[in-house]
Amino acid sequence: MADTPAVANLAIAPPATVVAETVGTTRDYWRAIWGNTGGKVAIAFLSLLILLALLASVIAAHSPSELLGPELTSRPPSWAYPFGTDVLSRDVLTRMLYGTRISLRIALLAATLSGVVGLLWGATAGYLGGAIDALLMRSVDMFLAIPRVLLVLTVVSLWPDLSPDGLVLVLGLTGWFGVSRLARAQALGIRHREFVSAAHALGVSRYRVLVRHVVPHALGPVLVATTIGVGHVLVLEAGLSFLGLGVRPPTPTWGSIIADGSESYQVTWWLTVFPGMALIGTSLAVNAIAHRLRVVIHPRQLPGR
Amino acid sequence: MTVPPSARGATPLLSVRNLATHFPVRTGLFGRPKAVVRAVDGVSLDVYPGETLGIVGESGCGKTTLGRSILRLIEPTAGTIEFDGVDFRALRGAALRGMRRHLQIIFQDPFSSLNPRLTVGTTIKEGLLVHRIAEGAAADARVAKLLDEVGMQPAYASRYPHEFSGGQRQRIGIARALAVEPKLIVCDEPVSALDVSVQAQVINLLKDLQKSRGLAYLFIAHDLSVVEHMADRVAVMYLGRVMELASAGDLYREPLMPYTQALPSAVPTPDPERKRMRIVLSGDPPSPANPPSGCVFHPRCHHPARDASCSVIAPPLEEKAAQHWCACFKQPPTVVPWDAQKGAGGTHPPERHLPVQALHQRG
Amino acid sequence: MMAFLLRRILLGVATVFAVTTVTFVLVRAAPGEPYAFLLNDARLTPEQVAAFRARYGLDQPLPVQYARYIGRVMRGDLGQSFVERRPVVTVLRERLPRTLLLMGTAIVTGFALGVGVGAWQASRAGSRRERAVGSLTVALNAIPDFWIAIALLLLFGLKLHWLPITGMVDPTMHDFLSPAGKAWDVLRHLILPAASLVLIVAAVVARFQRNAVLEVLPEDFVRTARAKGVPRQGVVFRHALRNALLPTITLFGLILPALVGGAVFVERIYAWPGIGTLAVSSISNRDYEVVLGVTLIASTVVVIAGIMADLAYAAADPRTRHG
Amino acid sequence: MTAPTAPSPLLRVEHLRTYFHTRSGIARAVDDVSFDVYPGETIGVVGESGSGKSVTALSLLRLIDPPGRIEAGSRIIFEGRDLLTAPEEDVRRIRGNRISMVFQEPMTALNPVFTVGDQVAEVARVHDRASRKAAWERAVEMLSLVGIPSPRERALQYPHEMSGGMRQRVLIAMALVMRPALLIADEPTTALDVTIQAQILELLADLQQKFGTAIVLITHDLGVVAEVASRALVMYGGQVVERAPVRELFANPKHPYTQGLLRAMPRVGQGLDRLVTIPGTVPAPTAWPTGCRFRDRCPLAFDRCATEAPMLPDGAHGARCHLAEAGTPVAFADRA
Repeated sequence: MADTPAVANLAIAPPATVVAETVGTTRDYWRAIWGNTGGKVAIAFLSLLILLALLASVIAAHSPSELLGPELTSRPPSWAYPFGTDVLSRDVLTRMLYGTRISLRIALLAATLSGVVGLLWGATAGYLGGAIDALLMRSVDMFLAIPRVLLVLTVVSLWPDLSPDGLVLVLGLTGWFGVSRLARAQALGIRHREFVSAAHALGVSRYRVLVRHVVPHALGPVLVATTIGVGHVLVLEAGLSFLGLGVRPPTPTWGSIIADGSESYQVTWWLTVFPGMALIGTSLAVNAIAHRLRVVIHPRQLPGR
Repeated sequence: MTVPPSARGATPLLSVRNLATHFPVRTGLFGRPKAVVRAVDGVSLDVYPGETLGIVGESGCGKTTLGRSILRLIEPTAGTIEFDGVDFRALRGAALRGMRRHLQIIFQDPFSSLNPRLTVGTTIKEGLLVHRIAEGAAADARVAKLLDEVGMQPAYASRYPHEFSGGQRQRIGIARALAVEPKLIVCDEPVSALDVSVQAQVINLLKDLQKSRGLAYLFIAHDLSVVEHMADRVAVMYLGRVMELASAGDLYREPLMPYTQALPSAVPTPDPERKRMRIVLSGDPPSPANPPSGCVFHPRCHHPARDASCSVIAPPLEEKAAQHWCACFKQPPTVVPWDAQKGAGGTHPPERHLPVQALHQRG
Repeated sequence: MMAFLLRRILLGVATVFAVTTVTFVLVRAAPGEPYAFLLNDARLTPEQVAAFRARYGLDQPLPVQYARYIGRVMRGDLGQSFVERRPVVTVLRERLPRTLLLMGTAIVTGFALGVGVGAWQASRAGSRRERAVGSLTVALNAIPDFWIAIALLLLFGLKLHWLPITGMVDPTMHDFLSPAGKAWDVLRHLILPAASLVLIVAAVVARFQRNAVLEVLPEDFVRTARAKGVPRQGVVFRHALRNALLPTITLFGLILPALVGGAVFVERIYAWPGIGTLAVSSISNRDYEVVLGVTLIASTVVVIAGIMADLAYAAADPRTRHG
Repeated sequence: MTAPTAPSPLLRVEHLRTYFHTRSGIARAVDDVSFDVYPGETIGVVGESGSGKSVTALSLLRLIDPPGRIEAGSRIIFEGRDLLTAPEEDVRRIRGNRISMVFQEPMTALNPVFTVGDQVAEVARVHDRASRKAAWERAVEMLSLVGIPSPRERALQYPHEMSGGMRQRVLIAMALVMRPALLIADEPTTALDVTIQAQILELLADLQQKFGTAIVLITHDLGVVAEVASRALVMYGGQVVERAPVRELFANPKHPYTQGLLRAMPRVGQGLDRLVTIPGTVPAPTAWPTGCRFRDRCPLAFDRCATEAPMLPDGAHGARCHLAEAGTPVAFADRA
């Protein structure tokens, strides 16, 4: 939110040679994440999650919609059913494994879609300026005024039979407004930097300046915003499913498993706790990575961390 | 220093006439401009091939805007720019981009003038590729040669800007400008961000390159001693206007404009023995959004003949001596008749005022 | 200042107008005819269907429908709720104050708490306790809003029985209480849903405020304050925080849309009879007029809050105050 | 400007070392700096960026933030007590009171959200526990003293409503509220235009006459030192490389670096075609050369310079150079 690029203040700090200035190459980002315990844990957690999701059909003992029988309804966690069973006697661990697949897929694809659309929209607006900028950004202002949850709810209610890919489209196309503002701010910030003037003075075309100088500069902050966006979509999709408006049952997602237990929180606590933990853990891991990525962009903001 | 013969009678490389660049200050309803900042307000000057025209002035005088307006990095509001016989302001699109290789620019800030994400080699090569001067291995060879020419190791081409000091970055910026083989380079305060010892290196480099390549410079700076050292002729700017224009020698020996007279006297010199007679100008330069009427310098002026007419009549830039132009009708000779001055409330007739002769005497 | 305000209000009106258009387009772009589920009722005669379509103008060409729709909205007519069989405006008027009570409480408490915690964190940056609080705010940011609400409900409602967990008032006792008793009753019902939102707001604000203050601390004017002998508390809480509060004002405008989303879940979980519950139930019931009305009213609230934030910023920053 | 006649110095700095402990190594920004300041004198500290002059200034008031640290063994004795061993609270009472500072950037050194009167008055409120009204009156008085026209109205303005020169006057007013014994001015005119710089330098000299304040003037501009200081320290690589009375320094520079600096400056009326340059750049403070820190750039360097670090001798005029005792030959010849 409101990420104003910080200018490194070296007034009291030792000369510039000591404060390492990062270029923002892929290697810098990777080093920022991997060179830190929190980052390593986050990467490991997400890798494990993705692996489990990919291998869901191999690992899982049951099928996600298999009913185990009336005597196995709402069973608390046990050795046979480590995460318990739900009110319809389905194995929660199995459903969670399959749910991971769908939840992560939606989150990653939708956030990427938002990132790309937002980057192009904002960088174009900021670099071209003038009437085009005004037009593009006023429309963003308008969309930002509609609370995203309501916008998504409205769309989902109007298209009741939305496939998971349709959901990706809805979530992705309602998530780029903030990203575009960020990209525009970046583009505006470098539009008057002297190396851009130098490129113009050399006779480089506007399109080439946009592609070679402006977009790469907006890429870092957009990458961070997109990473944070993964967490947002994950939680939003879970929320939709929790309200029964996301992915159609019986396809499991983390949110729909929580929803399955929403009539009896007190009794079937495992239906709330395990998917909740998965959500929180993933969200934390994604945020931790975003946080590490930010260090590359604003090296100064995090003293001693 | 004398004016090079080429500057007299020869055809100018760059000819700027009545150039104005105004910026709207948007505050009104619907973003309509309420006020206008007259950053550059009617500037005319010539730059001859191979010479250095210095532009001096304090911050806010419009010297940087002037440089960028001439290159059309900022689009001027009015006036003409003729470069090498071509009406530069009329060019559009590909024709404009093609012409740009002949006019280059070097910036003040060695940190913001290089894209931190591109290697030194890529930065220098950009112009070569755009203008199809060289490609592939030939381009790399050109980059190596350019780096060598500005006093850096060719191997530095694969490094990033942050690995270099301010002075080295400035050299890289110079190499980028040289790559497209320009005829004129606008040097926008190229040494003011550098330390004294490094500043001298860059000044010498610029002088060497001028000699070896026959470059013309428009050299913008606030530091009088640097400009005097670099320039053949100097234009003094105040509030978007040229107040005085003369050869560097004439200007420092016999400054006519009261503002120009005060400038060198304000510069501290590393000579504790020198007896100083200092003209301390009172007050701040006014805002270019709201310039004083008549002569824009009149509120701070110390000329003994300053009177009410100075706030009414805008002084024309007139030739007071051979090749010495000055905008002050209290400094004779003048084309503004005394009657006209009296009509505008004038009480003191023009008189020659040269207080600075005393300044240059050693005690 | 006046020009700025006027421009901002015009922009706000344009935004609300545009939102109205978007909702119209969404409804028409949706598969099938609007209200198809109503009209497909086998018991209806073709005449009845035609009458219905004529009544709602569905037989008119789209531009006419659009013009009528806009005209209707501008007159303050948001249509009828099929479920409640009342004008949508009446329903919204009844529910909006309840949601505003919930969100208002959450915003005021959340910002106060967040600013305080964030400033404290900045003044103690790097200490063990500060890092613990920092981890807490990070964790809170990662927890889905509906999950926080469920967790509080489980803990303080179902486990400890400290507070009521459904509705806004006690359904049996409320009418017999004294005015003070009534207020207390509402307050007791307000605590848990509001607290769920407060935690979310406070965590976001605290993280933001901490970084904002830390960003100001290396500024030259902070060094000036130290050099003139201002005590440390004065440096952080007077010089740095006063500056770092400015970006927090803009956060107010930014956080509101997210908070509306949070309110939808929280109201639903605690059965708080506000706009959020209405949104969810009308979506399930396909009560489109209500859905559109909710979107419109929520956007209007967001727009108004944005204007207020901008005004507050302009008033708080001396650099924008004159001009 | 008075010569250092008083027998006991106001400020005595001994073996000051300020290091920055960074990930890429220890940056020895200030490394064994010693000097005295006598009451009422103006001492100029000259150096280029990276010489350690600004870090020295901040160290004097203990305004160094981590990862910077003033190392053990350093002593800063002011009016008889060591500021480095005094409790933080005592040092705070000295800041802005007995010793005050003026910074380089008048644009950013004032808090944008408080009026200038408020910020000047704060000094009196902090150190004298003056009432709001009394502090305000003193602020107005100070603003008038530093030559701000119609100070009562100007006191109600915010920094952004003032020009750079006016803001620098406000900072000076703020520094002088308590009539300090010592004023540290860190590049007070660098960000200003020459005509405004002349006004500010004149103002500082006037106020010094009036209050008898000693001034440590930090600058990169040898010209400024020549005009206002009576003694000068030249810094390079975190060390004082030359100390001399100003006339001596310019007439007879002993250190090759000082000689180079003086010749590298273009001067009006000099008429040289090429400037004399000092080759190379300042090395990183994490990696000073062994021995003499200037030796890589010094045309006179010989074997001993690499192995043995030269010392700064006592006395009025001395240079940290092996050749200095015998009188350094001219290191950088004019190539006109």
